[in-house]
Amino acid sequence: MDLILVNIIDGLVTGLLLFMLSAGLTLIFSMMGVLNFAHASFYMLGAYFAYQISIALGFWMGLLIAPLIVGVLGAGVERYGLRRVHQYGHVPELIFTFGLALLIEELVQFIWGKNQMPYSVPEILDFTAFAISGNSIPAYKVFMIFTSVAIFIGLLYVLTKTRVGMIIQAALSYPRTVEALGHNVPLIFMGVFGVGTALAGVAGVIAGPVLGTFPGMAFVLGSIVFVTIVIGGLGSLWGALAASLLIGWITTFAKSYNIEMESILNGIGISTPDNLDESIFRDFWSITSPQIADILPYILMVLILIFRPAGLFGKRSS
Amino acid sequence: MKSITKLGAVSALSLIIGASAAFAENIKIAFIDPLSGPFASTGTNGLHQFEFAADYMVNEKGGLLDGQKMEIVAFDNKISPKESLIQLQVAIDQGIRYIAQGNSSGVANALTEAVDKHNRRNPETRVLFLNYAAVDPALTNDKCNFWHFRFDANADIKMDALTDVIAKDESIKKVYLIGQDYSFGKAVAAAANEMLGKKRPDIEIVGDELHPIGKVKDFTPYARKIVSSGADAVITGNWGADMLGLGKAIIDNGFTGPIYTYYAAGSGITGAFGESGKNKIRLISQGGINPIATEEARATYEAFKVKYPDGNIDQSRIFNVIGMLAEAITEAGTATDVVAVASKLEGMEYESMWGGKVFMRPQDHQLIQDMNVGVHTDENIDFDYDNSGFGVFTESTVEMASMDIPTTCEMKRP
Amino acid sequence: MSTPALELTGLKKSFGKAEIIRGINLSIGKAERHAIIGPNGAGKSTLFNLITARFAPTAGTVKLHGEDLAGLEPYQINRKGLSRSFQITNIFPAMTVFENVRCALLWSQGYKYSFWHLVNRKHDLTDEAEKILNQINLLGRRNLPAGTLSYAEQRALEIGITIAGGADVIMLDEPTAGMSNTETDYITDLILTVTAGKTLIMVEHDMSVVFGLADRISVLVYGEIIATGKPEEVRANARVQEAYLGAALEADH
Amino acid sequence: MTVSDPRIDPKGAREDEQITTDPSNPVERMRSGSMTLSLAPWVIAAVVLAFLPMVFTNNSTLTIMNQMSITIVFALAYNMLLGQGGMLSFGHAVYAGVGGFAAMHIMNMSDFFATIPLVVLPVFAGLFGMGLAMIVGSFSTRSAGTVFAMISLGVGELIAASSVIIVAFFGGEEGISGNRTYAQPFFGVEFLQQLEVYYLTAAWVVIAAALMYLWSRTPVGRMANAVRDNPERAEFLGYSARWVRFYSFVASGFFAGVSGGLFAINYEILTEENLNTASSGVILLVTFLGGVGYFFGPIIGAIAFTLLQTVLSLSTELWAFYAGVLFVATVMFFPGGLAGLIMMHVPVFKLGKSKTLIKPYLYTLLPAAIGLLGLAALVEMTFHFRHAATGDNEMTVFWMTFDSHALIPWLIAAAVTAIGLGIAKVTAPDLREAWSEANTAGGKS
Repeated sequence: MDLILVNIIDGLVTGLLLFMLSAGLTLIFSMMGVLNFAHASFYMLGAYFAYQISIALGFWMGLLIAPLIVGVLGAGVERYGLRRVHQYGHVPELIFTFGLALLIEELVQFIWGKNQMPYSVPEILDFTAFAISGNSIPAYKVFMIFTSVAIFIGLLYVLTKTRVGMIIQAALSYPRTVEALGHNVPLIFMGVFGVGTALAGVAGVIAGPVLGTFPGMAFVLGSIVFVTIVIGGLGSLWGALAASLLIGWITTFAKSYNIEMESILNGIGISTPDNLDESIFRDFWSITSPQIADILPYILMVLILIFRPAGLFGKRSS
Repeated sequence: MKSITKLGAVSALSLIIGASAAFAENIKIAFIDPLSGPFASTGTNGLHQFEFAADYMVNEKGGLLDGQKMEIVAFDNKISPKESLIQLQVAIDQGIRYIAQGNSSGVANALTEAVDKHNRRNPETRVLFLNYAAVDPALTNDKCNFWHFRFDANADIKMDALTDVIAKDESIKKVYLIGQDYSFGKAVAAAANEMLGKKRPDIEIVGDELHPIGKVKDFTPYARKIVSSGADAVITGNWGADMLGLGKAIIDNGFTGPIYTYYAAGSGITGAFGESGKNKIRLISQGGINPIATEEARATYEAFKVKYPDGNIDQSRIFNVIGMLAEAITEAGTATDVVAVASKLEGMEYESMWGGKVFMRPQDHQLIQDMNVGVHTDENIDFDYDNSGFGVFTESTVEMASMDIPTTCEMKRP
Repeated sequence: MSTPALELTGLKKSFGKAEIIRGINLSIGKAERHAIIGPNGAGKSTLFNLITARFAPTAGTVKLHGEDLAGLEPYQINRKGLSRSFQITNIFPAMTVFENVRCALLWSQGYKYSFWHLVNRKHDLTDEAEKILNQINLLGRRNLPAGTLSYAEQRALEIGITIAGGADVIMLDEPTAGMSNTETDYITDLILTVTAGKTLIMVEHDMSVVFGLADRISVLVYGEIIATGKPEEVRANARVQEAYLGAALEADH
Repeated sequence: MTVSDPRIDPKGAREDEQITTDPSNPVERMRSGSMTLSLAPWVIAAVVLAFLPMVFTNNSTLTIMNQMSITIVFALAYNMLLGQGGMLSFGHAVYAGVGGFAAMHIMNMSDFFATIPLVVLPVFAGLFGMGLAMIVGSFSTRSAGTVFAMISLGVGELIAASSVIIVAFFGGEEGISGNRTYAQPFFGVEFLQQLEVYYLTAAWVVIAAALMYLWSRTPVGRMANAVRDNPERAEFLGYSARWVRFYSFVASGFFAGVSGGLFAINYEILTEENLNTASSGVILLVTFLGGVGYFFGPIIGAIAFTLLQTVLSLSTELWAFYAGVLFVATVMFFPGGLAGLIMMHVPVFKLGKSKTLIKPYLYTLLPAAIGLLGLAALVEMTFHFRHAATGDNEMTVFWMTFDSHALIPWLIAAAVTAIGLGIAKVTAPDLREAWSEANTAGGKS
């Protein structure tokens, strides 16, 4: 029972982190109709910049400055890259972001080398906040939860309560009309892209010390962010939140409990074959939930796409 | 159009390949390992150690035979079996007769089969495969062949030594096994189960699980289970980012016991663990670095540090590869007749500067050597890793580990 | 009386709460030229889309040659001999004019999903496509990408694609929309020639086209047909005068 | 708003890059007009392939050419989806991989394998790739666009992940290996030597490419283009867009499987890397680099990329960096890919004005190339300066060896870069002018 509580907290941390990435990605998507494959690369850049800044100015300055740099870079990518490719259509746009992701990974290796960076939790947060039957919850995790919730509330406030937010929401759905009303839509696009990537940057800054700052960190997270927003429904912020938390908890619980395929199959009335060792399905029978925890989101996505192509909260199918 | 492009491309290709095939007097070793991509750091560090060892142990002492120099030719296999096979072919075409590789048993497996086939199909250009780090036991058991020599202890031998050490520690009652879900991870788990069962039947295996390799973002849930299981010790064969992620998560979430590992040192990992891993991370390896085994080794390491201030000698067996190969070539009196060289290599007894005698067992071409279990610490460290002040200090040694471990190898000699 | 080419019974369509088509009963005989007119927003295009299964009806049935079309996909309806054009030009802009027509021929010529015929070797296809190109006067544009044609030419091509499949019921959605007078005359003549002997159902705003072409006219206002009959009858109908002309005036000003 | 819909926006795309191999456009009509002319490229390709081994006798060149051939077949199969069908797949490696694994298992069924000649093995591999494509295609081809792309990503990840779990079929991390020489000898040839394998692969690449080309000329192949451009219109012409996509997908799966079978013959081992998302990504890069708008685009892409991967990586560790730059530059500036670049010149040739371009090209592209090489040298030097061993100051760039810690080489490289790119910048307007001159004078381009 205690472990369940611990798992809920861990899953929440994972889910919220994922949400910081998927929120930006889904904003960018609903605006430009482009799945930005390089989104996780901006997350990685956030971590590396923050590491570099933290050496000189400490963790907190890194948290402040690194996302700004990432956001400016993101805006630059929109202005000088995507906007140019946009005229060729959606597929080249998507492929552009795909190539960009590869290039950023190579650039990071070029600058920082291939080893993991010793980027770590600031000392002020390096203690155990509380423990539940021997399992300690580090203070940094509590900090992560609060930061991501704060960012979500801030984002929601800006989008729904401010004039800028109204214009953005309108521009998402009716770019031509908004343009006709005298707003600079390309500027809004650039801004939203910048903010979206900056959000990814924040995620990188706070995840870097826990999940490691290394050149493969974008790749590990990259496709799962897509899976999240597809499950949630493309373009839906609430969907992104729900899917992020769902994935966070599913993967956490699947890893925490050894559920065996054999017991599931037996449970639904299929009995174990006698000569399992010789059966060609032997590997299938012996699958356990931790083994497949991280591919569960993909299974979920494929099922959702088959039966409800619009995703959990989505309004349109594509 | 297509044909013309292809023609142009291929002429450029043969130019590049041909240009590097011009010299033949050096004894060349093809180093086929990842030099780009996610595993590049391990590969590059290995390459540096090979290059340094060849220069320091052979070339600066006047070379081999009639003054021939030993040259390491680097090939980037991007840790892909397919690329490795292409690069193997390129290396053979350049007249190279010695292939060194270590990262990934999958690649080693592809290479050893390809070398075997090549040597059977092309007796005039036979090559030897010097495996310095791939530890899948099968390579010197079911899949052994005459051309393959392994200079690292295989996973079973390491586990044998590791469990010898654990068996002596009475405070360990519960052990948790966790590893990557692939052949090597499974081999580690199987060996641990079997050997602990034999040596310490009272130890309870409280967890035995595999996680997807290279896919886990956050190891926290695994760490929770380990802590909750009440384990006194953890054994893992993880490497790379999976090692670091798992180790950090276990420590951060309140585990205090020893974590026995295969690969938690060097390549940034020691640096990244730093203070948090002190006295917790244990490592099974060969070669005495702290305390340094011999004065010769100290001089070697210091010379290495001058050349690579950021580098580590974390695979001291590479020096054994160069030393033993040099000796075999000298004894055989030829570098081109690889069968003669191989015959000298098998059964060779060699005095390693990293401590102890090593023996290339002729039955399976597995090098038998002393195994050390060390602890991650910053005390009494002569040579640290990653310039972090932390290194691995040897706590116990198993001499000539698994000298008589059985092998299923049926060696076919030409 | 023989089975009508197209028969609509109690057809209804709602989007959310808004009922756009409110129960339409209409029967169109074989080889009849039938025009549907009505003010903007009366639901003419929606009606077209209901008939061709672009939308699913909320209630009612559509029968083609006496056969219920419920549950069929657009391509299945097409195979039964009903072909349509679109209000907004809907061609394959990247393909050549010739390819556009040839693609439209493939199914009806029996090639289906064949991967054992080479289209270039099939002279029946080439000849038939060129015959249609000749009919729509685009033979000279044969090898240009369709997207580079002028607007009127693209409309002509669209008609060509629509008739190419040999369907006997042709539905044209505002074929002359946005055209100059000369262009309109040209397209009207074209429609007359290519649909000879076939059932034609068209939505049209231009009254001169309607009265020049149609055998019968239906007037659709707010999702209901208020009158159906010969042009002169409809013209004389008081309700039409009132409802249609009134609404049309509103829409125009 | 249509989301990442793979059909090419008719207004946005340039005319020259969206016309697929089209029999009725003037260039190709000329060819298809007479039998001999349309056969010519194939005959030339076959003859060249037959004679290449006499020019390049060493095994490694043969190995690399085999690798090219495998990639060519795979990239062409991929382009049946992306270029001709407008379906963007992120997991196409699984069809090649599963075909290859099946071929490997057949190789290991010694009794059966001994009764078939090795040359037909790729057919079996193709059938398995096709079978998998039929299963997956039955639900993934319902729509194109994002839904298709994401299903392909999901299925790709699933199969790649199961390759280490389902050991019985995929052999885990070590993969499955076999021995091609156990097949029934084919007219006495046992395929012991690389040269024999080369001829087998070369024959297959010509056959597969020809079949795929012919496919694009069949009714279902033509309708694939139609569905890509305008699925709705195609539906109102009697074709189910879904079934057209399904047929393309299945055919693509077959040829991908063939490439997997060729892989199995060449390397005699199949591993997880044949299935993973990285391989799927690479084939996307290869195809796009070559150009999706033309049938021969993927062929050029496969050749260029294999050279980058195998040959450039012998010369520099940074090859992936250069590949990334090349790729992004291609998407940004030449979305038609290398093939588009080549086909841009067709109108000029037809106008007989190609000569007027030689000089401006020389004046702009040559300095630009030199400048870019200078830039590459600077990149290499920076890399060496940062990451090489202390004391190891000597480095070699473009066959010149020098001290990377001395000032002079830096100055020279910087000067070469600045001057080269500077001249190119100055002469670029002339080139632009010459280009439009060469294109417009004859009227329509």
